[in-house]
Amino acid sequence: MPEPSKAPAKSTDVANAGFSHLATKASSGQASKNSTDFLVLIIDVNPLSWASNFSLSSQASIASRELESVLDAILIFLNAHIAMQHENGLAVYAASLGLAKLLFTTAPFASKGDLGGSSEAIKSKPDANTYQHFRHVDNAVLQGIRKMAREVSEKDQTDTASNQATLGIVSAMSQALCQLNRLTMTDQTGSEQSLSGKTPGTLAAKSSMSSRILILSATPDASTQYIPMMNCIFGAQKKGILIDVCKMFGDDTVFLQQASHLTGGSYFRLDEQLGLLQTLMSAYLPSRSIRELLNLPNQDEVDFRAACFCHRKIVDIGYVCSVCLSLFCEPRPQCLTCKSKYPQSTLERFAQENQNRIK
Amino acid sequence: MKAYKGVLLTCDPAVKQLILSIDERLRFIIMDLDETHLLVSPDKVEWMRAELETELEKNTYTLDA
Amino acid sequence: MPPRGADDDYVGENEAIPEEEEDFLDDDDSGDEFQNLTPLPRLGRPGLRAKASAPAAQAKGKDSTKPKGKAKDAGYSWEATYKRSWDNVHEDESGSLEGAVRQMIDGNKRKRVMRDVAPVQRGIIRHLVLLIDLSSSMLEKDMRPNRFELTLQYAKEFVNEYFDQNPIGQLSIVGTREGIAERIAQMGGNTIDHVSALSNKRKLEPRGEPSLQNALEMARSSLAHLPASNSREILAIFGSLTTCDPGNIHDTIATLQKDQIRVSMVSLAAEVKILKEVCTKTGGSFSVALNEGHFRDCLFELLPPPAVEGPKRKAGGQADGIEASSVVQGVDLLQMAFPLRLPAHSEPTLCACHSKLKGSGYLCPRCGSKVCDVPTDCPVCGITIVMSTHLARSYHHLFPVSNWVAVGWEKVDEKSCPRCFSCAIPFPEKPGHANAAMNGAAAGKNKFNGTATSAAATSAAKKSTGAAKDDSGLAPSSRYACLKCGNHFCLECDAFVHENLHVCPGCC
Amino acid sequence: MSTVATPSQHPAKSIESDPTLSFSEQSRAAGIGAETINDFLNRQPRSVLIRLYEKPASCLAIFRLVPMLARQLIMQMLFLDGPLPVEDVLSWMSKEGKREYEDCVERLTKLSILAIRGQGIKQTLILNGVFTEGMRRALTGGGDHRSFGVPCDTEDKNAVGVGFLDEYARTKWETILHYMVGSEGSVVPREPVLYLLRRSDLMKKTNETSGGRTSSLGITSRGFQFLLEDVNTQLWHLLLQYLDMAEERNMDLVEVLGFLFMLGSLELGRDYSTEDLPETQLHMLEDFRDYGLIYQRKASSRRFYPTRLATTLTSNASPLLTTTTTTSSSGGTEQEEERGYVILETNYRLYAYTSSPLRVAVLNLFVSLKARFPNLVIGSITRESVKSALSNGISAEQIITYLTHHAHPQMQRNDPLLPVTVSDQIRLWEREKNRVLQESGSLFTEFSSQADYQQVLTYSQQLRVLRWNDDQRRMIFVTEQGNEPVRDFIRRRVVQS
Repeated sequence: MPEPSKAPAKSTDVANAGFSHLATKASSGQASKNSTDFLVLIIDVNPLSWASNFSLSSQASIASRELESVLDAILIFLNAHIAMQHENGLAVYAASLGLAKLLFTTAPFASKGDLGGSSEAIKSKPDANTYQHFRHVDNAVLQGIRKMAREVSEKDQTDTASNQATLGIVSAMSQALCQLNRLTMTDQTGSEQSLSGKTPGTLAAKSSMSSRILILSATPDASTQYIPMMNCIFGAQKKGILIDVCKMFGDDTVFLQQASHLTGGSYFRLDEQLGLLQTLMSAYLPSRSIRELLNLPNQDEVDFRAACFCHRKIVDIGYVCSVCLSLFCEPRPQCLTCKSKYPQSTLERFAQENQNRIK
Repeated sequence: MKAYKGVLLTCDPAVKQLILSIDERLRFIIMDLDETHLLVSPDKVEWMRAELETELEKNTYTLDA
Repeated sequence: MPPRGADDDYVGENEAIPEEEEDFLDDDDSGDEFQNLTPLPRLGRPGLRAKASAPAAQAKGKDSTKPKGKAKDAGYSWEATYKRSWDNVHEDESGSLEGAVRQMIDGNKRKRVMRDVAPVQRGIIRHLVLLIDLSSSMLEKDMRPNRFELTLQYAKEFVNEYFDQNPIGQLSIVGTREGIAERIAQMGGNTIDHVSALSNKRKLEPRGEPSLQNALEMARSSLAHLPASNSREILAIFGSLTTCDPGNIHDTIATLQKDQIRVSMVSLAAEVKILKEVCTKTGGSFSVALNEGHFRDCLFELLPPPAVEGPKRKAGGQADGIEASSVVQGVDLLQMAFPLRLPAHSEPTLCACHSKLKGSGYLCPRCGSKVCDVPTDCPVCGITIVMSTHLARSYHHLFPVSNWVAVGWEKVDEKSCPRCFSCAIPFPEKPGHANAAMNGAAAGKNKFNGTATSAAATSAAKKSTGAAKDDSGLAPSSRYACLKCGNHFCLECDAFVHENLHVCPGCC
Repeated sequence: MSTVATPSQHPAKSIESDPTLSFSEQSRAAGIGAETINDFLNRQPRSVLIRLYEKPASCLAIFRLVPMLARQLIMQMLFLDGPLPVEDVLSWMSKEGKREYEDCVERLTKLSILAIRGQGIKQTLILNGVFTEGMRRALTGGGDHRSFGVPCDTEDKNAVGVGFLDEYARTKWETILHYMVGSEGSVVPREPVLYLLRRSDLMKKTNETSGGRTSSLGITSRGFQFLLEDVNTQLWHLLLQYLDMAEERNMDLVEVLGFLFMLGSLELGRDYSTEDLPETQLHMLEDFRDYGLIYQRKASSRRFYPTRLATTLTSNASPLLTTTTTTSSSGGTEQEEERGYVILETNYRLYAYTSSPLRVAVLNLFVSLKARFPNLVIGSITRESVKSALSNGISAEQIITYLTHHAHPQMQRNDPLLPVTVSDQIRLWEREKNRVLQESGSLFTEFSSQADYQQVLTYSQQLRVLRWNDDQRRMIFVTEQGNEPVRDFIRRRVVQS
């Protein structure tokens, strides 16, 4: 028999007896609060923009020292992310000119074989003064980035064409999304869902994994990447993945601003290099579970006006090709993207309207 | 002004009726307080519980039995 | 039509599998032809264009007759011979069914992926009238719970998906009962309005006879004035076998044809001559729903924006007064406005669309009037107001990711990457090397990769039985390669990239 | 939800474990996890804590024990050089955040990690210097604190793999559990383990000697509850007892805790050297071998391997042994089982896909088993079986939690997970058992006036000893503790008047 002192506590318990669905809901809410957080970090290591940013210092050694100090901050941030929760997952990509590479991932399925030299790191003796998880990450990221820098510089010498290559940031994003997709699939209980056809939606809602992508950006937008970038953003939006953006230097990128806005992430532009670590720690460390408790830096105004494809001008009223939806700032006889020719009559009408307005 | 030492039983009205019927066999109730409360003598509580248990058991039916 | 039993759809679904497989192979063939072409058809060269659109039209035509053909092959589901569905499942050497089941699942996945990626021009700016039969025949219970309830449910899902896939499209809903047509929802781009209109069951109570002609006329009236660059469609869900028309329906068909309105229909009862004729003459598709699942499929097939048939369409006599020219019809330059978004905490003002006092909203850049929601046409100056993201959302229809090809073992060598390019999952070892690797560490890490290992097992089994070519489109090596960038991907990523992401991670 | 009050043998602690702070990521609905490592740390004196923070590994482990928001707060301040104005922090919190913030600050101050300086608006937060240093070290690496375990420099001739360690940890741990349920042929653990079991009131001496068994320990009702917990909670329960005992044995608490936290930071499958360990920790090493936390080939061996039980100690992963086996690549069936093995149907029938005798024994506590197959046990939940469980001191909530935790993946698709009929019925059965509540005390009647009655009533209400009263008949029932004071009160009043 229970001792009498229990009586008051008991009463709610008894009252709940008939409402177990309520009880389970409450407990599941509790569980989701402690859900694991998977962070994908995409570092922009485009040598051109790094070099140009530090061109004032004019010496290559200073630029590379800057890069090292930024890397130090990033590594501390990564360690802090792992420290936050034992179960936190992490993947790091580096995006350089024309390519993007996975440097490190904790995803259980991924083959660690040839990831940025981490295999050597694992073999090496651990050191009693460092937490092993941290060491693995740090080694993999550092070596990966060095290796990549070497490759890029070698390639630079062999062919100058690579200078025209665009940044592999979209490639990194799409790879990251693929990996997150795979991760949420293995998270759920396997294959039944595809048999029954319509369950994936409900299952996805239940999955306790919350994932986000953090982009450390240094390079301005490349207009050719607009469409793939937007597709990535919508893919992330559909999967409920946040995209955080930290602009380390350079001008604001409209695409990434839209990315963070549309996925509910935060966009922040760093004013001075020294603040990087503190910014990362305060704005980008909080996992999604505690973000609702915080006021994170937010953009008041996101520019949703589109930039035209012909002059990259921001337009209020634009002209859109009905075939490929390319946007132009002025009427033109032929589409730049799909080469469709437009009816003369339309062009005349627009010309007339413009004249009227000028009058 | 009077004070009684005893055990306060809190139960539902149905069980109270059962307890009252047990009481008829062997007095242990000091005072009938209200619909859901009884004051009983402390030394008989365990015995009463056992009796009540058998009484309740008579009214339960299980498939496996 | 007698009510169908629960086991019917069981048979029906199994029925569908081989049929569709055949179909996608066809699609695949036509896709091959396209691969020689530039990603987008060059409209300036009519010859090429015609060649390109012809197979597309053919494929389309096949599509439209497919359900009918299917119905003929299978007869009615109660006439079909009992399918021994378990015959398809074979045990592997160890007596486990896992491999066989896994392959069926993967096969389905792959099939979903292998959509038509032929880069055809699509009418992105869609205007569609959803026409719902509200006659008493909709109360039949041959579909559970009854035709009416099911239709409303699917229609709601359809509306949601429609706006998701066609963010700058517009939709209106028309119903027909007691010999007249009534408008259920105005032409507009707001999902909530449409769904709430469809949720009001009491107002939609089915009764009396339908009138096809009245309904089509009403639908036509809301489409006819639209500019030529917009695609105009009617999608009808028809349950009745009869129609009660005031005039000659063939006249209506002729006007529909003239206005280039495409009519598609899903019949819930049977194939009716006149219904089919409306569809074929206007270039739409006609299908008869076999069961609940098939009904949904028929409906949802019409979600992606339709291909525009270039040469057939001729401009002229349009409401806009655009003169005919040598340019291919449907191609046009449109003026669009990108509004300024007002944050929720700004000063409340009256909106132009509902005259309500509200803080948030969008300002038309041309006339400065305020509207509640975009995309819409400005109520004051008539310009189309969209967000740049609305346009961007449609881009994947226009620039689809090309299908990836299954990679056979013979193409795998030391140089090919041992893991999936995008998700880094290791691929199974080449059978020759497998034995050596099994003893090593690889055995452990392959455990995580259930898909790949079992797929490898089944493919190995297949090899031993001598089936050289895998007809399901599955790669024996579990690798799928993008022809453009040459990277190898796994099946999961294949499905994800083509269904959700629409970006090849290797190509960008 | 908790049905069992804080363990009565620790009156001092029960005061400490303020419900708002009990922040129990590990403690389940049931009462076993009532005291967590957090509560234990909370009541440590500042000097102990500060010494603990000298080791980065301890900093990291304790960091992971505080609430998420507190962790964020620490991280935010870690690399700031000056104090942080409270105002700034508050402006950065949302409305809900502010409420949690109070709790976090309170907890952090209790742990001496954070201090509040100043008054009013000018309040600032400042991190403890030792902790800051330790935490920064942990994140940046380097130094020579050697708190993350000293690896062996020499190759181990008898090196063991992860699979072996998992297996070893499991058998060791299950031996203890088997012994508790009294399975046939279970091995008796070593005396220190038995002592701990006795001390923690999980087992107690029984007078009758059962069968031919030498031991005379019997499981208690707390022991039954213990069995239903997941491994992580069980482990911590015993370790906390161990910590308590360490105080008595005059072991240095800082070294004991430090060692525990170090274990949590080690890498699985690697050998570490015992050479630099102080006396206390060597002693612990020996004790921990018995629980399967650590593997040593020989007692005299100069190296040790932490098992997964040890390396996941400081993680909050809810089902610990789950991680033990899912991420390992050994034994496919085991893996499957770990994801849940119980299927419960609405007709109260239960299918358990398990071959582990321990699991069967645990299920047997509240299920009447009908049939056993090599990998399957069939039984049903009956009134009788639940009643016997209840009389063993297991609560309905514990049964339901256990079933939820171990539900087969096939069940995951159900919402709610367990059939409502069954879970409600189990609760109803428990309720049935508690149809009569009793409380001894005294009944006061026949008050001379309404004013007298009213005063006594208010007085007893203030003392919170009132259990029942009747205004009409002027009767008051107070609890046993309330008896004396109320009696005195009445007497004083009589004297006064």
